[in-house]
Amino acid sequence: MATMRYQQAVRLALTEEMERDPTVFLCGEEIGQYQGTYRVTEGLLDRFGPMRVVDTPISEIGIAGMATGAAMAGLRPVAEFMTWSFALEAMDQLVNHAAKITYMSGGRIQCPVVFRGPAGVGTQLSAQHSQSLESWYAHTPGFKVVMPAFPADAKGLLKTAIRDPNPVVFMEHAGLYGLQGDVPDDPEFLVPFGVAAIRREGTDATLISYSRGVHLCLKAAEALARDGIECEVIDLRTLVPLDIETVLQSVRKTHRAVVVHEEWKNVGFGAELSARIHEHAFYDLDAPVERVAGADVPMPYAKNLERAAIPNDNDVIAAVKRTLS
Amino acid sequence: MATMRYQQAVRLALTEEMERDPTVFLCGEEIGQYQGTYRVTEGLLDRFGPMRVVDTPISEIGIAGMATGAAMAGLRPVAEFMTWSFALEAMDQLVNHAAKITYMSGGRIQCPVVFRGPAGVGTQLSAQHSQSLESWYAHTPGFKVVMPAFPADAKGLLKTAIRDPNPVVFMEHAGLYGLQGDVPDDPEFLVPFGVAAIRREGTDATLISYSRGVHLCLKAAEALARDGIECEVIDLRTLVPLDIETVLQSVRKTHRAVVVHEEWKNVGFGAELSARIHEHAFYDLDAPVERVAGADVPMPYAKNLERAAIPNDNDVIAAVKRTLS
Amino acid sequence: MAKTTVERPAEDHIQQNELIDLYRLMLRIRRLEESVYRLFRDAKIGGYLHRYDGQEALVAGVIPLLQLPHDKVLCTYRDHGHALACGTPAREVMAELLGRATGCAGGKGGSMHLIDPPRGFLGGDGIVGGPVPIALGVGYALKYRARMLGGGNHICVCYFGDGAMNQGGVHEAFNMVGLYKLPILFILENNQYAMGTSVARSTGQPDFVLKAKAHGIDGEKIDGMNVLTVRDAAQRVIDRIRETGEAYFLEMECYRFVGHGIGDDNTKSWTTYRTEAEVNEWRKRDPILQLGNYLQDRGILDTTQMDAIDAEVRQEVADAIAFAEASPEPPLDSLYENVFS
Amino acid sequence: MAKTTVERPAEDHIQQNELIDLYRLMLRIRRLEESVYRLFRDAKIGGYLHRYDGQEALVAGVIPLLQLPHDKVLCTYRDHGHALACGTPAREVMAELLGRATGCAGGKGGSMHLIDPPRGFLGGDGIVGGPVPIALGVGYALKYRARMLGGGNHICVCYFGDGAMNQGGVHEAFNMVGLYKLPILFILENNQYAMGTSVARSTGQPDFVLKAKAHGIDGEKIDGMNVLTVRDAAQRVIDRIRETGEAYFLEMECYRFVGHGIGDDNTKSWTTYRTEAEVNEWRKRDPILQLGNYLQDRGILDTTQMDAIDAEVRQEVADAIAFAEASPEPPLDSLYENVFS
Ligand SMILES: Cc1ncc(C[n+]2csc(CCOP(=O)(O)OP(=O)(O)O)c2C)c(N)n1
Ligand SMILES: Cc1ncc(C[n+]2csc(CCOP(=O)(O)OP(=O)(O)O)c2C)c(N)n1
Ligand SMILES: [Mg+2]
Ligand SMILES: [Mg+2]
Repeated sequence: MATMRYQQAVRLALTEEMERDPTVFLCGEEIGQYQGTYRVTEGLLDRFGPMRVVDTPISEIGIAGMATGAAMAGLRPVAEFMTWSFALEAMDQLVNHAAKITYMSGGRIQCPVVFRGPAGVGTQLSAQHSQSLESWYAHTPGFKVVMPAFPADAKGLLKTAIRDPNPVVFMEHAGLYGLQGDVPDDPEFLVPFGVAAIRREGTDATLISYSRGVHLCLKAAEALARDGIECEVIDLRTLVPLDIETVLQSVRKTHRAVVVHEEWKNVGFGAELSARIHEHAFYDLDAPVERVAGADVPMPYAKNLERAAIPNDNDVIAAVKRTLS
Repeated sequence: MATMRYQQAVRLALTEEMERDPTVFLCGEEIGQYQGTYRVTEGLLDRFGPMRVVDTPISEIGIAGMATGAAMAGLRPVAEFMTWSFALEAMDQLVNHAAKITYMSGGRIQCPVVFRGPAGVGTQLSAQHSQSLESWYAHTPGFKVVMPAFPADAKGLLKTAIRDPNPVVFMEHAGLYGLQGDVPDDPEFLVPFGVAAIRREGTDATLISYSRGVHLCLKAAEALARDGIECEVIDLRTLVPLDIETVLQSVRKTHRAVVVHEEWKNVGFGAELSARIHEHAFYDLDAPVERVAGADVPMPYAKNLERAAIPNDNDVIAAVKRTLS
Repeated sequence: MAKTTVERPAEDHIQQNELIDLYRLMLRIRRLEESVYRLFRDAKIGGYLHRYDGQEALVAGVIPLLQLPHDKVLCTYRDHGHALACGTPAREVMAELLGRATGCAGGKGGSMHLIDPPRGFLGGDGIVGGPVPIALGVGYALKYRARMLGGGNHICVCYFGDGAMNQGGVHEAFNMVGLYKLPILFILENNQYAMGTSVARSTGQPDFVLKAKAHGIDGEKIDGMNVLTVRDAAQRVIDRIRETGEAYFLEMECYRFVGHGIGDDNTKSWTTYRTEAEVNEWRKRDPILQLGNYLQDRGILDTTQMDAIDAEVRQEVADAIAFAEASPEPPLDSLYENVFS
Repeated sequence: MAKTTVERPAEDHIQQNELIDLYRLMLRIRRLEESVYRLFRDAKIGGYLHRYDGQEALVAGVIPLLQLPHDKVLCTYRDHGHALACGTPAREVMAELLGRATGCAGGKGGSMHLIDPPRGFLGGDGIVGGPVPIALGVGYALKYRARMLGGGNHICVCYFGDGAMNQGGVHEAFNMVGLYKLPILFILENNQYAMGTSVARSTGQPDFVLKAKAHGIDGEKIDGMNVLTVRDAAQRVIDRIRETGEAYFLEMECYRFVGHGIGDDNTKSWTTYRTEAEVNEWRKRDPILQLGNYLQDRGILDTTQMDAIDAEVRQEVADAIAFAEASPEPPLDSLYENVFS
């Protein structure tokens, strides 16, 4: 076990898997010579050389196609989007190619590719750079969608992603890169997909989130505990596959649920969670499922407006109280 | 009032608005000389000439940018995607440019552009050509999202779209192009956005849908009526803005709701509808909101599999019965 | 325009049996294509359907020269000929067109998504320009295998249409291929039209070879109606790509004899964009006709032998249809299979 | 590399006061840019922040020649200089950088999204290559107005970086502009690097003019460090575009003196991709220095006058900062405004 930052945990997963499997290679903008925009890939070019750490032009369609094609030809590419916002340019390659080739071929071909990079909001990057769109990817059959909240998961889930024979959308949160945590050294430490983690036990309400939203929930839960309200906090870790069972079990115990994410609310992943919880646990609920999510506006630049557009722990607290009232 | 096909109603709206406003022009693949892939724009090149009916290369990014830029410069472009699946290539121009420019500019600039074209499933076009992704557009702040189910609405909503000062995603259903219906001749016949239509009154359950899903609902409602079950059928017409009030009023009366769409279920628009109905009418509901939607798989080619992947009236009937049991 | 026999390149050492094989392959493609509209009208085939009639030389002159399955082939939705040339049995092609479990994609792909990885055929693609960024990745993987994993000097052949030259993704991929120097043969199937849009009406500058060169990929334009010209050029550039590891761009001028697809299957819709006279002019350069005349002129095949080949080929297509029709649909419970591996 | 004064093109009839205006505009941009890192470090500016130091000639030599607001300007996220050149007051630029209600985008856009439609400035764009397809549309609208609505011969000027040349959307738009023949001046701000990637490391073929020509857009490459060269070429090609209605591509060789953005603001991060010696070499060609020497050599300005201009400009920047800091944040209830018009 070592203490390291989330960003280092991502790097460790990449390093270990590249050591382990010579078919793994990386491609993306500024990942090599520049050492990575967020320094995630620092040192990897020196260590693995330019065939395995490929600096690309600013060509998101090209990057997505390069990774998808190489995966179809039997390698295990890990492509970085400098931020997930730029993946908008590659949507056709991602959705109409990577996600579908296995199905369209009747299973004749595998596509073991990982698309990764920072997502998330909160440093005044404004409208074009502040969106993660995990709901889009979760909507599209053929992608696994992974959004770790802690360093250990960042490592263990990324290793699982690289070994998975399917296209994986792996979204890091730029605002979590500096987060410290204990991370197992074991090179066989893998976190399975589709298994949510209960980050805090509680009896009065269930908070369900992923990525940075989990930290909001934990903060809110602590504050609520001081008022005697005990929240269970569930970290989904993977949106696809979704561990709905853990969620339902908890809701059947607490009878109240709040789903939390930073992304836009309208048709966001929270809508799916809300719909499913109601579908499967309607008669167990004492109140409708609450959603706490980003404001449905393109992200404004001004600090005060940005703050107002992003959910915070007080919003979570208020939502929990609504379910209790 | 004249009887015409849905596809002709779209053409009539284009023609009338082009007659009325010299800043309206069309661009897209094969819309001019070839007379339109689905003949929607037949005759318009002859009538309005090549400056106003612009045949483009197969360049979806270019088409989206052309329309967005022209709108920013004060024209009213109507861009056709040959099918909405190809808009995947233009996602950056659509989402990061068209949808956001008004907000990013603090309202200094308008972007009165319409993106239209056929969407929908059901003729064995297989995986890459069978998706509409309305949930993606509805998720993105800055788009209005319109999906007519009838010829009259196709006309009236498209005219409203062209006159709207904002980017409008206007999705026709290729499977409805042949549908006949009465369409007002009045060149000032406009159907407002954000006003759902009750297509059938009922007391026992509310069916909520849009586009071709409405026809499924009507068929199911007729069948159920024979069993004495009276369904109210709501045609949303526009997903953004959403007339949630009409939905809630109906649900408060019937106490049961089924949302229906052909698109993938997971994080589809039905999830948002379900979440909102539960949020606002939880205590009025006698059963959880049911969702009937497309199977969460890339669309298979084989006829039998495709049929199984698309919801039908029996699925709606079964869902209504579940809410009643 | 009026030459009706191929001119055989001087230095060509092709064997007579290879010539006959070329002829047979082109005829197999033609006869299969000729059968599909009827099957569509009988509602046995659905979706979109794009025929290769007139363009057969582009696959017959190239694919038999490859080292399949180590070399890889990618193409567009107009892919029936490519599958046959890669060795996918007509039965599996036809069963896929009919959406049967025995199809080369298990019935899930259909006409636009034929695929046969064990034979090196990585598939058709319904998105214009779509295969080109994929080819960049496949080419990268081949170079990677050669450099890092002890693989041989294998190449990727990627086909796409003149319309695809207007796709941004194609330019991104070309540039990256030029930058990384990858073993890819790009084949532009310039059949003069993208649906109803002629090349002149879709490009700001019609010299496609220049567009490739602008990204650092060398290339040339050749006559795609003459299978021996194609074969000769292909042999030369395939050798060069294997040797240098660098991509090459071959623009092949050709023509599709029928409409763009089943929605454009009669001369009425053609008249919006081309004349019957133009079609007839190009039909005189039919690659099968040209090679047939050549074989006859040289005494390699006589009419009886050619009729026998045609009978064989027609029999193969009939057998493929019978096989497909007798094959089961995919089981309903396979709907949710293959979403993930 | 070592010329430190501009060479004035022979046929140039520029007036002395215009020369002084050019100098002042470049200095205004430079002084404003020099002020922003401090404001970022003081947490008054957030997000990304890209300076134009060294590239001033590209806007000063072009934008004052335009007929704003009828002509239109589009550019990248490196847009502070473009806004100033279009006439947006420094106060409104600075207030936008600080996210204030008085900013040119009401505080909602920030550094990358300066915009000023009443002055013909249609804005910066945070997406590499993003403004080029938009320019296609703006250019189309200008031609449409001229042909259909009685508008004048106006043009669109679109700036973008060397890195953007690798974006597919740029190629799609170039081709359509070449096809439709639109009145657009494309200006490639070739500052040698896209973040940490040199041109040589990102392109399969480094002649950018050829890439434009491959789509039917004529062009040339010029020295972007000499504002009079820029001005001369711009005047010539702007006239030509107005006359012919056809697009033109100007590659302007230049250099950014500071890092790519605030995340790359010290020489330590530079060393991954460029040397201090290289930066210093280019700094000798500083466009402001070159024009200053020229003005002095010709006796148009003396040191005292130049100092006075500098003092004025510094005062303007200080005033802009004071204005911005005194301005209110956007009201919280404006969060949901402007999603729709
Ligand atoms: C991105 C995209 N846009 C539009 C289409 C619709 N479409 C299918 S084929 C085609 C024409 C392509 O022409 P070309 O590339 O010349 O190939 P050809 O059909 O002539 O073989 C079009 C527009 C598509 N499949 N993909
Ligand atoms: C599509 C896209 N990909 C990546 C980025 C991240 N990014 C911002 S600026 C930049 C470098 C652009 O270089 P260049 O075009 O040469 O312009 P310069 O910054 O040198 O002015 C990159 C990679 C982006 N903004 N958009
Ligand atoms: Mg073609
Ligand atoms: Mg640059």
